[in-house]
Amino acid sequence: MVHIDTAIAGIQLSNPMMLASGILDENGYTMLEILKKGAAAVVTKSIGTSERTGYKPPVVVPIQGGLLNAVGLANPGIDNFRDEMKIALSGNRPVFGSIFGATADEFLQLGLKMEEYGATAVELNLSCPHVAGYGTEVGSDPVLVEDIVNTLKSNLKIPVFAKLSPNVTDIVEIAKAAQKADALVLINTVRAMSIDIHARKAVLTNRYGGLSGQAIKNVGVRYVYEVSKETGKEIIGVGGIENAEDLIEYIMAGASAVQIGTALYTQGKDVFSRIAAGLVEFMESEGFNRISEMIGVAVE
Amino acid sequence: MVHIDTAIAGIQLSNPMMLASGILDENGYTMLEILKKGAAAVVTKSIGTSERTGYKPPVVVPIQGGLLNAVGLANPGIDNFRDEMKIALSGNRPVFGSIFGATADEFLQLGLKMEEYGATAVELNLSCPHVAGYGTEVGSDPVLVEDIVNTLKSNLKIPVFAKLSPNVTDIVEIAKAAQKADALVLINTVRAMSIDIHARKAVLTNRYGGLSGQAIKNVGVRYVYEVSKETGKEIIGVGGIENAEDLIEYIMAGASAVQIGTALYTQGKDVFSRIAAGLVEFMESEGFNRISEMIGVAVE
Amino acid sequence: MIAKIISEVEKLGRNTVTIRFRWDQEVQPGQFLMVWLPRHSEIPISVSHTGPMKGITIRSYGETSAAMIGLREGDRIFFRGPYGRPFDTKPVRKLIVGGGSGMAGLLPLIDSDARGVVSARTSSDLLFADRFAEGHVTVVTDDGSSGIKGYAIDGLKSLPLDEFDMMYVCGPELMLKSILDYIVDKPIPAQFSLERIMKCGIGVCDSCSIDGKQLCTEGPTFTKEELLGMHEFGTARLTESGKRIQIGRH
Amino acid sequence: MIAKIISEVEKLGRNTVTIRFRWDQEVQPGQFLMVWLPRHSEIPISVSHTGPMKGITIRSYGETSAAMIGLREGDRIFFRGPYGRPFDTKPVRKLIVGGGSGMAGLLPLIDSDARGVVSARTSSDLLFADRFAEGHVTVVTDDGSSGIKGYAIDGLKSLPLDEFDMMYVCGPELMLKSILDYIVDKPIPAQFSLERIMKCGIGVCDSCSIDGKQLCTEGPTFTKEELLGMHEFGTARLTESGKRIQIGRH
Ligand SMILES: Cc1cc2nc3c(=O)[nH]c(=O)nc-3n(C[C@H](O)[C@H](O)[C@H](O)COP(=O)(O)OP(=O)(O)OC[C@H]3O[C@@H](n4cnc5c(N)ncnc54)[C@H](O)[C@@H]3O)c2cc1C
Ligand SMILES: Cc1cc2nc3c(=O)[nH]c(=O)nc-3n(C[C@H](O)[C@H](O)[C@H](O)COP(=O)(O)OP(=O)(O)OC[C@H]3O[C@@H](n4cnc5c(N)ncnc54)[C@H](O)[C@@H]3O)c2cc1C
Ligand SMILES: Cc1cc2nc3c(=O)[nH]c(=O)nc-3n(C[C@H](O)[C@H](O)[C@H](O)COP(=O)(O)O)c2cc1C
Ligand SMILES: Cc1cc2nc3c(=O)[nH]c(=O)nc-3n(C[C@H](O)[C@H](O)[C@H](O)COP(=O)(O)O)c2cc1C
Ligand code: FES
Ligand code: FES
Repeated sequence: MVHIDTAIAGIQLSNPMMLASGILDENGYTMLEILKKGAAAVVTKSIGTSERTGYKPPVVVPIQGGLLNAVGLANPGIDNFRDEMKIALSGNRPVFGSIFGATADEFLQLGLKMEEYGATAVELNLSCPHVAGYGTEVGSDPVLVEDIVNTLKSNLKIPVFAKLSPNVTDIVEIAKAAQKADALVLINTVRAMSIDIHARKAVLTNRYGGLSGQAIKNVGVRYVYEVSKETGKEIIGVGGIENAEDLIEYIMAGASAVQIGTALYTQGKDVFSRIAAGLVEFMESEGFNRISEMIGVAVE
Repeated sequence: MVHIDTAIAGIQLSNPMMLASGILDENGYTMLEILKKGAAAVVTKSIGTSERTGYKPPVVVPIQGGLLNAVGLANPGIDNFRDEMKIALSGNRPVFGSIFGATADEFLQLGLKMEEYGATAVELNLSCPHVAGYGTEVGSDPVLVEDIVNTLKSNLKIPVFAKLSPNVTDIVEIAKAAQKADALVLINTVRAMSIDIHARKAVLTNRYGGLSGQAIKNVGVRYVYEVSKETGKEIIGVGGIENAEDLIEYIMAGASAVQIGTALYTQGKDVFSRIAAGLVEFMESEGFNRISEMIGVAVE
Repeated sequence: MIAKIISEVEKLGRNTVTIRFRWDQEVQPGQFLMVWLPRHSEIPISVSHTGPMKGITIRSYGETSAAMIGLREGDRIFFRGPYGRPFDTKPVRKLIVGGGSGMAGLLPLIDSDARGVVSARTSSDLLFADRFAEGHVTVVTDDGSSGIKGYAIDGLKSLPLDEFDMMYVCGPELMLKSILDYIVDKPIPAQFSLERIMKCGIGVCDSCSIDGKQLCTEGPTFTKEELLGMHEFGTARLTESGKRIQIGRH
Repeated sequence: MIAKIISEVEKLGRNTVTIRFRWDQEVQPGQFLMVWLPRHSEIPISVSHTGPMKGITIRSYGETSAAMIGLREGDRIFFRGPYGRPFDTKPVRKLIVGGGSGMAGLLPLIDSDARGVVSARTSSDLLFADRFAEGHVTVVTDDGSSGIKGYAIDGLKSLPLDEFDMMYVCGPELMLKSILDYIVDKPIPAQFSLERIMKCGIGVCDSCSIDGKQLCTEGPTFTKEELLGMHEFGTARLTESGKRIQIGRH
């Protein structure tokens, strides 16, 4: 008998799939719907301390092999997010509150609110622009990452996930800086851009954006593998998962669970149930009984 | 009347396309064939100081949206490469000698040989593993990059191109370190990996590899745009170019010429003539007369 | 993005234009495009002309739509799509109810038999009332400057609803709500086309959602039955930042 | 990678096996697979059985092929492909000339009318000579342990070449070269299947190239006319590192 439930940071998940942050998770009712469609958990859109409308559209551009986005951290502000959390939590499944900020203090303020709202865990989005460094992200500064993670770990009761950016020279260094986190989430989007050759202009209003979807799957698998091998930490894999094979690749690279974003666009909302069916079929034919037997088997 | 010739570092090119390093450029006769098929120039495979057989196959894996490779710097050694250069140069078109090393001194030795063999320019492959730093590349250390580029520039008469890696936190910093180079080549492959879920094992013998092809096109465009905007340097764009639209996107992002690699696999050798035809058609319908009118028009 | 040369711009009153361009793509009534005006923004606009010579009808509301109505013949129009679930157009005897610019998306449904109720705030905002066969349209304005003084619903009340196979409705959400309330216990089937903030058009950003459904992919058309089960219909929506607000009269 | 369960392993002499597996993919005679043995390497192997129950015939030469011949029924085989330009199989009266393991790729061409010349270093290395109809095969060995003592070309000399529509040749490059030289001014058309180092199998690594053509994509089969124009045929090739060397007798 095949069991596809798994656990991350001690949190039980009925299957290894959760909704990735930023996709269909701004409205509480949408998160509820995604849970009904078979996600074991949802991660909210990244929420900051104050309300932001974000960039003007185009903020999302479909391209070959995925999506480019630069939403500009649009969010209602943490104070306005209480209702959405309440609605999402009525689904009686884990809801992870994603938060972003520029300092450890901002992250702490947000984390405490998420805890108060009932979030099952917080996920730290370390990919917002780093005020100090030009063109880089909070998540590329190991000292800042360590400060943020440690501050949250010493002040929150709920688990803390650190979501790392792939846009760094050495991800292992950053992963080690985040070692107190209960789990690492790998990866956020890859820096990219699209130019419209007829308009002779970048399509995204912000010009630069983040690449997600199939195009980054093998990049994500690589980071999960490397970080798993070098740190042994619990990992949530994310990036370009569209089918059961992709999910299994992440699990075998060392992920205990995964997140799914862009596939909601390419595959529709049934992606969760379709992947679950494919996963069961694979495990049956390959003789795996539990997800835990597959985690990291390819790592050597 | 539309003209598709262009120039890079003062070298005239009959069209903006050259063959990228590492694809069909180990045997002089193959380089000749690629020139016949319409490439304006070829870049050789990266050559080091001594003969290396590289990793055992699998060294190349076809994946969705491109290729993964970890050839392991297989090369005959610079001394055995003289014949291939001679054969390639008999095509009477520019041949750029790509070289790799771990120190400025190794690069210099190789650059001098390439100059002696008649290379039109040398291209510095800065993506080989960095002995000092774990998991990083020569090209992620700005001090080393500056040393290598400056050493070659002061000792060679032929132009020097620096090919940068996208696997860094801040490419502008590296581009500035390479500012004495006559042109920058952007980008090399993106770190990635593929796991075979039935074999439960990484497919590449080296496990980690470099992602090329369509999947990285928008990543390459982004780096070309950013580096062009921030440094104003001459740039050769490379990464995922498969059709005229892709090429134009790179040109509008600031590239003066481009390289094509993986498209030889996805599109075949006629890719050069097909892109040239598409380029002419686009320029005619959009009212561009010369490539120079398109370079960087999207940068703002 | 798809880029097309504008072949014609037709002015329809003070602040509304129809932009025509050749595009050989099948588009169904009810579908929309994400239209990009470089240096401004990208906004959802219904396809008002679905033949090979496509058309979109834009009313100036704010920054981007105002700039768009300034486009001229020979300019380029950039867009992606078509997106969205189209209307079911099989029903034969159609009753078409449009408020304000909502008529743009209903235009392709008008045939010689169709009966219409066209409403707007004021006479000069009325759209496409002239496209119905003579005597087939009821005009309603908030200020009474043309036709009946009142809301769309007031135009509807005098009509024999059981003579139609389908009612198609598009306009401000509160108008849709009042009509849904009115027909809830009447036998007439109905399809409603909704409008909410749309940032992506492809079902990822969640800005257009209603009760977990995305207007851009699962709508913007919904049947009477689908809307009846929705808590957020006519009551709440998210702003551009994602803040939950009550829906007020537009 | 494609993964299939091995349904049968047939031993063919001391150091050669045929591995059978079910694979519902059309494969043409002359095409090959890149066969991966995890923890060893990936090597090109011709498809020797092209029906739904596919087969590959492997002779142990070195590290990887030696390990592969140890595979057992129920084990998995990993590969990608099929790759390469197949033989043109339309010609009716076939003359098939194979040296050593080169016979593996020629096996699918053998029909009841086919005439064959099968050569090998020694008797125990002869492959598939028994698959021709009785009296249709000429056997040649370097050491004379079976059939004619000599090289493939010696088996050919006694045959009436003008009675065949096509000659198909596979074996060491110097054997191919000697046959090409022999038939250059004879009217018989011929197709040759070549072997060189192959690292990628898909036309990117340049390790298999001959005169600018890639064996893996534009070959491995070439016609007599194509080979006649090639400088590197029978004279030079690149090693695994890319170093140019002269071709010696295998
Ligand atoms: C599926 C769909 C089809 C549409 N079809 C048409 C059409 O055919 N013709 C047409 O003229 N308009 C149409 N619209 C409405 C059009 O998209 C908006 O008028 C436009 O986005 C306003 O942008 P702006 O920059 O001009 O105004 P802004 O300056 O952005 O806004 C002006 C005012 O309108 C509000 N607003 C903006 N967008 C929306 C929205 N989507 N829903 C509700 N309120 C909004 C703003 O909050 C503000 O109060 C459609 C909308 C949708 C969702
Ligand atoms: C298109 C093609 C089809 C083939 N089909 C078959 C087949 O059906 N059955 C079969 O048994 N073999 C076939 N071969 C040959 C087979 O690929 C090699 O024997 C194998 O790669 C040797 O690998 P290894 O690790 O066992 O030996 P290694 O230890 O790598 O090498 C053993 C010796 O063979 C040489 N060698 C290795 N590969 C090649 C090569 N491709 N060409 C020339 N010399 C080489 C080495 O330099 C060394 O001297 C084919 C080769 C090609 C190119
Ligand atoms: C439209 C969009 C918005 C996103 N917003 C966020 C966000 O707010 N916070 C965050 O941590 N990641 C965000 N991401 C990144 C995703 O959570 C995920 O890391 C990435 O998309 C890779 O996964 P995928 O390929 O399955 O989409 C966003 C991605 C997309 C496509
Ligand atoms: C099989 C393979 C081998 C490569 N070898 C080299 C190399 O030796 N030196 C180098 O600078 N780049 C090498 N590259 C990178 C390419 O030159 C190029 O930067 C990259 O593939 C992106 O371009 P593409 O998408 O057009 O292939 C190699 C790429 C491939 C696919
Ligand atoms: S507009 Fe983004 S989900 Fe509908
Ligand atoms: S094997 Fe790589 S090009 Fe043929």
